Amino acid sequence: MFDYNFHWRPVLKSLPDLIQAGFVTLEIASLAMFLGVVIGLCLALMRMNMKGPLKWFAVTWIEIARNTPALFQLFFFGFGLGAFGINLSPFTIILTGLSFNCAGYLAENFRGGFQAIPVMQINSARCLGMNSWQAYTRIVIPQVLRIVYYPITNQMVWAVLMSSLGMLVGFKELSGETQFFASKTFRVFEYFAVAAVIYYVIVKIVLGASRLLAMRLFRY
Amino acid sequence: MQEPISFFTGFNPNDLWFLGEAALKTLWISILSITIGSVMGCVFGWVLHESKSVAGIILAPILDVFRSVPLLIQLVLFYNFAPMVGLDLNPFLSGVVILTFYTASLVTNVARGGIESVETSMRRASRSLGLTYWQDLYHVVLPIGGRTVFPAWIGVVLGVMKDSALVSVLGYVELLKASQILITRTQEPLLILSIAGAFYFALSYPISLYASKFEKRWAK
Amino acid sequence: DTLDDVADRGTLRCGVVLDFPPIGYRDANNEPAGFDVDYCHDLAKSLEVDVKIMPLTWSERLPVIATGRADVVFGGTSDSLARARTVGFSIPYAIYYSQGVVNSKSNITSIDDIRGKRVAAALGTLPEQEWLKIAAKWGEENLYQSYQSENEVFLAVAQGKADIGLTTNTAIKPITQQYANLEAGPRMPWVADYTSIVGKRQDVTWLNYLNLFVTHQVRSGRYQELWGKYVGSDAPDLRIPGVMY
Amino acid sequence: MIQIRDLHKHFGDLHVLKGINLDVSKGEVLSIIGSSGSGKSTLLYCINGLEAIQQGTVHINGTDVHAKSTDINKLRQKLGMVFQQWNSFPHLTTLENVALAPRIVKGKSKEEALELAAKQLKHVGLGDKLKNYPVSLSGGQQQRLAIARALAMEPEYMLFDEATSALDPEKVGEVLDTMRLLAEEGMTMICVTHEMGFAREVSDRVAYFHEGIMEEIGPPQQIFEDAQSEHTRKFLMNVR
Amino acid sequence: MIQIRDLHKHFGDLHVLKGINLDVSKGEVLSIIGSSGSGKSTLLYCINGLEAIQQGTVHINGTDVHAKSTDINKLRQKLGMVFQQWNSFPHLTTLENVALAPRIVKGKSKEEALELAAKQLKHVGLGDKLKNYPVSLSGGQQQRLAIARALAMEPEYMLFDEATSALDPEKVGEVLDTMRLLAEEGMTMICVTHEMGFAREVSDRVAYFHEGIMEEIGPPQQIFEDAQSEHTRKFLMNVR
Ligand SMILES: Nc1ncnc2c1ncn2[C@@H]1O[C@H](COP(=O)(O)OP(=O)(O)OP(=O)(O)O)[C@@H](O)[C@H]1O
Ligand SMILES: Nc1ncnc2c1ncn2[C@@H]1O[C@H](COP(=O)(O)OP(=O)(O)OP(=O)(O)O)[C@@H](O)[C@H]1O
Ligand SMILES: [Mg+2]
Ligand SMILES: [Mg+2]
Repeated sequence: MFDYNFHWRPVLKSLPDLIQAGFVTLEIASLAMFLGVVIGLCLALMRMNMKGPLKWFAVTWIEIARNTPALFQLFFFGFGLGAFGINLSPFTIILTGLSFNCAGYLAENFRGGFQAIPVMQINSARCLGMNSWQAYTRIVIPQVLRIVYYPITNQMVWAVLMSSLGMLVGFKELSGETQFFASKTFRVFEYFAVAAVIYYVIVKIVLGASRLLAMRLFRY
Repeated sequence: MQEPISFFTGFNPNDLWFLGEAALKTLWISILSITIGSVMGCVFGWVLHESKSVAGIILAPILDVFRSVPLLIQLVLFYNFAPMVGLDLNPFLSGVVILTFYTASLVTNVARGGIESVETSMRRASRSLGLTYWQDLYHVVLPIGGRTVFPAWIGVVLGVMKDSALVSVLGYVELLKASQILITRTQEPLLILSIAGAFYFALSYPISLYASKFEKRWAK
Repeated sequence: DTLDDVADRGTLRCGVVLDFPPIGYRDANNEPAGFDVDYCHDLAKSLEVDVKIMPLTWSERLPVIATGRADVVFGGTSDSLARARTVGFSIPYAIYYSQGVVNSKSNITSIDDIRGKRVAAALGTLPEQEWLKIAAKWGEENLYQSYQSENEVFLAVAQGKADIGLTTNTAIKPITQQYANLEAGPRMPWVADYTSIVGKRQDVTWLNYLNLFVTHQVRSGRYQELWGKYVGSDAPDLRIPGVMY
Repeated sequence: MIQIRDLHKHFGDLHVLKGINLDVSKGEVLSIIGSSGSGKSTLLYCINGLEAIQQGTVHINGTDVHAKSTDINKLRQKLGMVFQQWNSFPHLTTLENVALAPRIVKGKSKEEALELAAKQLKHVGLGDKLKNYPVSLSGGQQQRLAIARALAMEPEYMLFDEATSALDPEKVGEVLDTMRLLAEEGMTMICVTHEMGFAREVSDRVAYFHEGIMEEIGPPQQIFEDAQSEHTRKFLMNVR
Repeated sequence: MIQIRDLHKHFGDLHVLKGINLDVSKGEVLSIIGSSGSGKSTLLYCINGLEAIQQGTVHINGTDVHAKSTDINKLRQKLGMVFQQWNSFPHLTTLENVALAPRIVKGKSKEEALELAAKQLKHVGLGDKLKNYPVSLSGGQQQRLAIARALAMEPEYMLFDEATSALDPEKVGEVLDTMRLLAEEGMTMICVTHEMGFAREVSDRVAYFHEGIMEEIGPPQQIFEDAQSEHTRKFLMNVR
């Protein structure tokens, strides 16, 4: 049955490099998430409160991000934009692609969060004499963040997993690095198995950290 | 000595047919893995709900791995692993196997959520009418819980359909791979990516629209 | 062994790389075509079996043999000793030189002009490995980009993502015809690329058969015929003077 | 006849029922009152086997509810139950809601079941809502639907677990009226309730539960005007 | 003093308030009763400017609430309001709930605001819950928290919109007691309520609303024992 000899030695030798690449993965995912949260919040507010072109801009962004494959979006930012003479480095391609995608998904989460806050909460705040800015920043947004916290965590996990597409646009995060080593030594299975373990660990760390953070942030 | 033949030819209507065929392949691989995966996921979800201790200890972590390792890595790993144990799987079958398990791992959570969304008092009510356990599950839990999590399930379906684009790394000529091939040959990235994107959008958007309508209708 | 397996199965599973015009590419009907593809057909004909063409990426060529998914791979595979630890090679069946294809704006005419420029190659190819040695010497590894396929390399150079793409002399002509802004660049300083047919390492009888096949292709004039058809000049001599292979 | 002997129920460490002895005879209407958490609902669940018990026995017409050999699904057909939360099946019309169990549990034909269902719905005053889905019913109507659904199994006993306490004050009356109707028709009923008026007027006996013990049981006027236990008097004072 | 003159309110085609005239003087307790949908809540929203009006005027201490030039946020500080539900801010402790508005609206220092908040919480009987989050409070406690929060702005008027109707029957009493306390302390109050006992005992006047019209207003005994309007009598009969 096992007509295949495993060679683990080269993999172990390049383990430090792979772990290093794991940090690159974490870094790109965090960066994309940060941009995604900021843009997603704006898109959600635009979709809910604006009319005309701004609203349609937000709707278009959100729907394209949610209804086409992430890999497609990456290709678009890679070779698609290249046709316009806009050339992004692999790092920028993966960052814009991931942020674009995350922003679309997060925008919908935010929208759901805003809609889940009873109108009475705003009314209560207004009745105390707060103006609408105060009511939004002090009462609504903190509660929305609480509601979307777990969706954001999930999205962060997604961002980590999706960053593996970097390998297909020539960016050397964990998958790209793994593929590079694998192509040198042809030990594809061994290398990708180790990469899988590292991804698993990263995901668990992300989830653990978010749980710890939640415990500090939300005491209610 | 002959003239070298021309290797690059422009976009022709034939290529639309080529893309269309590839879109059908995307659809086919998605339908196959979503169907099998959903059935498996429902069974797993039920197992996890019913026996929180025994099966959960084995099943839950295994399913968790499918959710914590990038699909891309899973595909490459499995594609390279299968022949080692004597399975001669082509890219299509490898893709189906991994996408199926991936779907199942996602649907498991959905299904468990569905079962748990049916309040105990509802289940007690049906049992108190004399319905057996299985009658209760089939006539009460399935329709009521199923409806609650239907939008979540649609989310999984759309996700898997989009993620099926990753099977292209195994060389399966689905929609995205086909467009890559055409880009290579015709050097018209923008046109071809737009067509592929439109295909995906046309597949995904109406379904997601329907799901959110459905959700609104039952939100009452 | 593989020879019996293939005869038994009645199909030859033949891996080729289709990102490598004119050696392997897709024609206007999006069907596989090229020098390597014809070689697959020839090999199958010699075995009197059907052929199944398996399109591969550069980096898949060896795993596909190591894990037994394909019987044989044509695909411009250089017979490096490192690779020979994983898979088996026949005698060389074609010889290529590495050459750059440059963006006309990049002003690269010699190897030294490449300093400080962005270099692209396909992942897992010989040019990539050789270039990375030079880049390491120059301390310019960060300027190197790797792509999933040669075609993406050309596209990248044409779109200006990279200044020079490393490829094979055979590809230069069709590429420069296709892209107005691409030109032939300098020859790469490493030795010629002797490419062999890849088979399972342990399977000596199969490798013997492949050696015989290569010899017969040359003897019958088929080698020259196909080379002339796809590349368009005299086929290079496969023998290295003074060495018995 | 329902016979409960020395019934004990634990939830983990929590001792919820501490030795209940109670007989309910045919045709009797028993109301159970007591403050929240005193174990009233749990008692009902133990009677129809929705909760397992740790000690004691419950017999219905001589059959031991908690015996292994008992076909509990069959036994439950004798016991209709209505809960506090409205549990109408939202995916079925009122008619289908009521017809479901007769069809799949009792194996009646579709026509028979629908006819029976229509009859029971008319009985509880929902004759004009046969095709409605539960969402379009008010809370009171949903509870009456739940009663009709239970009645369609032709039970010998009806158990009510605070059937009116999740309703708007305006809707309580219609449900109590339906329960009153059943009582007048001679149905044997155990009603856990917070409606003291109902308990007083309709019941044959009233039982007061306190922390898992049945502290007092007797005819309404005895409980309401001449309660023996300190707890009962205090409880009744607070309620009204 | 609150003066309402010929107030009309439309929601699209729906004419919800049809010419209300009402004066509430300092120290008065006014209860508003009436069936669901009669416009009681809407009136309160029009009084503190949460809803725009289509015709008429509302003056608070002589200031026109709906005039463009009015600083509504400032005016609202005079008007405390307690809703039926969703009053407490779940992400803040009770203390922070109460201290927030004095700090950011009135610009008090943190210490001052916290001190004031603690005082008001003690006032409503939540002195021992200062560090709790609202989830851990019962419904009744949450409503008292809402009252304390409104009081911390030192309002001249308090508006209650069915402050007890989402509560368990057992919890209603504690909130009504707090409202009673306020009334005794001389707070001017407008209470939309379904609690007839409260309306009767505590109010100086009771107003009955019917389909957007204030059909009757007068001292409690007049409304409850000698109502002029047919609607009022019918309504009171149904409620109890
Ligand atoms: N499934 C359960 N697991 C653990 N504890 C439970 C469970 N069901 C009920 N309890 C506990 O058992 C005790 C009695 O509950 P029960 O529901 O019988 O009270 P009750 O008298 O019906 O109260 P209420 O009037 O609030 O309905 C309570 O302390 C409750 O917390
Ligand atoms: N924001 C709104 N948009 C449209 N219609 C509204 C809105 N708010 C209230 N209404 C309508 O105005 C009418 C009066 O509503 P209001 O809430 O004032 O009644 P209410 O007397 O307070 O009733 P309840 O006792 O149920 O609270 C109702 O018919 C209601 O449907
Ligand atoms: Mg109960
Ligand atoms: Mg109201």
